[in-house]
Amino acid sequence: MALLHTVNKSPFERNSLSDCLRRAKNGSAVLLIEDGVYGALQGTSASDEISSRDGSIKLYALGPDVDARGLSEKPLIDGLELIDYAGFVDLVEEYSSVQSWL
Amino acid sequence: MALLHTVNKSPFERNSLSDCLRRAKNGSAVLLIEDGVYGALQGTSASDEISSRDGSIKLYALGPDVDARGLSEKPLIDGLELIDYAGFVDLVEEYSSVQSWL
Amino acid sequence: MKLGILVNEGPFTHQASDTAYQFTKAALEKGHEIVRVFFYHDGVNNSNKQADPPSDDRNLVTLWSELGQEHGVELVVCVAAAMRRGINDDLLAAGFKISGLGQLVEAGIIGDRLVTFGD
Amino acid sequence: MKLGILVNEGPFTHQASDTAYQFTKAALEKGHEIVRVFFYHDGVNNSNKQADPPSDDRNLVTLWSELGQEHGVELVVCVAAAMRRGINDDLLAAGFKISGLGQLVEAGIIGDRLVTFGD
Amino acid sequence: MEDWEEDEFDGPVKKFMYVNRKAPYGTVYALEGLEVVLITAAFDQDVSLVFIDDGVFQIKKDQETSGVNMKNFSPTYRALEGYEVEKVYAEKESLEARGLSEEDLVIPVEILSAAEISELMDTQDMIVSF
Amino acid sequence: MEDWEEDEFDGPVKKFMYVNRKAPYGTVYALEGLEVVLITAAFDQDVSLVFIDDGVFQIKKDQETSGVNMKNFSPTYRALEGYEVEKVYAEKESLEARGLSEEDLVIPVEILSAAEISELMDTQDMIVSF
Repeated sequence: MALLHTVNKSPFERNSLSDCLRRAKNGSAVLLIEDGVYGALQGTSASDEISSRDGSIKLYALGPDVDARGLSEKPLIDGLELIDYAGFVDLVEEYSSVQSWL
Repeated sequence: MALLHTVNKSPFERNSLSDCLRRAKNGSAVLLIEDGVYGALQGTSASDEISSRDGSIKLYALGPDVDARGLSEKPLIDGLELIDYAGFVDLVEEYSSVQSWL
Repeated sequence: MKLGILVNEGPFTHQASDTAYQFTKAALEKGHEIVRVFFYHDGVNNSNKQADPPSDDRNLVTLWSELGQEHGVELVVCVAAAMRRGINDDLLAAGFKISGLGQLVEAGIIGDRLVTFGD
Repeated sequence: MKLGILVNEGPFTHQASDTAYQFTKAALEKGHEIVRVFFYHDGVNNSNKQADPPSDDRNLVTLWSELGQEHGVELVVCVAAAMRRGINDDLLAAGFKISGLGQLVEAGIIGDRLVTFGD
Repeated sequence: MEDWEEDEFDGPVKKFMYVNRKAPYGTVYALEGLEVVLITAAFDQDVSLVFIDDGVFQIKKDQETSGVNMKNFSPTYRALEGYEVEKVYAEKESLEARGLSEEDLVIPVEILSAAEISELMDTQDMIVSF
Repeated sequence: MEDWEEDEFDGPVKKFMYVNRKAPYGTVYALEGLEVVLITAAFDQDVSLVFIDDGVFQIKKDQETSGVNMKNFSPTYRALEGYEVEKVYAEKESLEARGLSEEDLVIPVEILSAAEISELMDTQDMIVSF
């Protein structure tokens, strides 16, 4: 029983990534989608908070959203894995339930 | 030439109040409307930032929005003035231009 | 003072249209001139005459429509934003009209202030 | 796996409907069953057949409509949310139907997972 | 509310958790979310309702909406009991950050810590967040 | 774009500032906001375009949108020059907080400090924020 959390907003605009990280238990997964993928960038004012959970939770970002925003060449935080929509479906199957931090 | 800034989002959800306060010059006015009125509460995790500008900028909140959210009996930050829609119109006239921090 | 009003969100989902309506009404009551209310982005949905909220809730489409007709306020819906969202002349409530983005710019040029309401 | 999908925003303004569509398509391609796609809040605007975006942009209403018809996926628009926003049977694109909120709950009961897309 | 026949449905019972994270009136999510909660209860499901983040403002007492010309729907939360929705929680940390305490609320709720709410979330079949 | 006759309009020239604060693709504001900028320029107004906060992401280079099936509109920013929109600024602090520098951008812009942008804002007739 572990949850998949999705975050779809930029951590520079909203607090939903922080709100999620504060509640996500060890062993759960956080998937960054849409504008949430800005949270995957390394070396920003937001990256320390998410990096600090590396190892205790699994971090994913949706590749098509990373590409759309021109971030494919930028360094992403360590331990984060890029997936596509099919990988998103697999994560939904793998975890017991999904919480969307809208 | 001084601006009227409006903020319509909760400071606990979004960063627009911070974004506004960082740019609002001394002598300008900040009007909290809609969910922005939560920024008017005293004694919250967000109130220090806005309180620190008291005196250098003029702070207003839209009374009807304060009442709708059940905040009329709660202590609001010092120096903040409650206005109605007619007062909002007066502020628009008084300042040279309006920037909405959407 | 001559005011232009920009409404960027539809009715019900965000308070933007409510606030814009109350502001516009207050400005008219104070004797100011409303150059134009321009509906952009999802704001175009404020013109959909089929909106039928529960009877104990406000109907923003009707409120705008009446304000426009009673005070002769121009209510302009952006054509490009409206096409994207499936709003056309058949759906338009009384008092609204569809026109180009130039109408927003013109309101800014003619008006003394432009006030934006959005999400 | 049996999946319920909840779409809470309309087309174009937020990416929610795009992501929900791509997710649903990927799930179908993997052989999963989509119990139902339920459109709530501004999500009801995804069913407006009059949506006419520029020709070089995607048309989400058409995309959902085709997905629904080709794969027999139920596309249900919440009646209460739709009435508020002026969406009725006259505006409904092929493959969509209007029904009650109970259809969302039922999708949650029947499905193995419920995935929400919104703002 | 809508038409449905309670006795039409005879399926399994699942654990549904509704996570309310948004303030009322600024957006419609709180109001339309509440409608989903009431319908779910009518399906005899195991419903939990959680108020976290700005969602705790939904149950702030003294809401007076005549000035904004919107419907005050906060009394509807009192109807939850009649629908046998009894698992209603608010998060301690969210209340404190917003300067609120139990006396500020329009309905009695159980106050849980963030850690306790995370535990509860983990045991749900379906989580829907408004 | 839309139909209008440039020479129909013969009014005063005002200072319009468009403040872009939102990331592209997650919402439509960046795209529809750009359409307003182009129309304003066609009215021969004094247009300034400012990218602050997440708005700086609008002009990130290398946008590749085929995977999300959306239209990549970032090349349109290059058309600004053709419309004689020459006052294009990005905020230093916003870029730095997001790990971006001038080399990351799809168009040349003038980098200003937050204080300088505040000064500029103060001198405008009309400010529209998307």
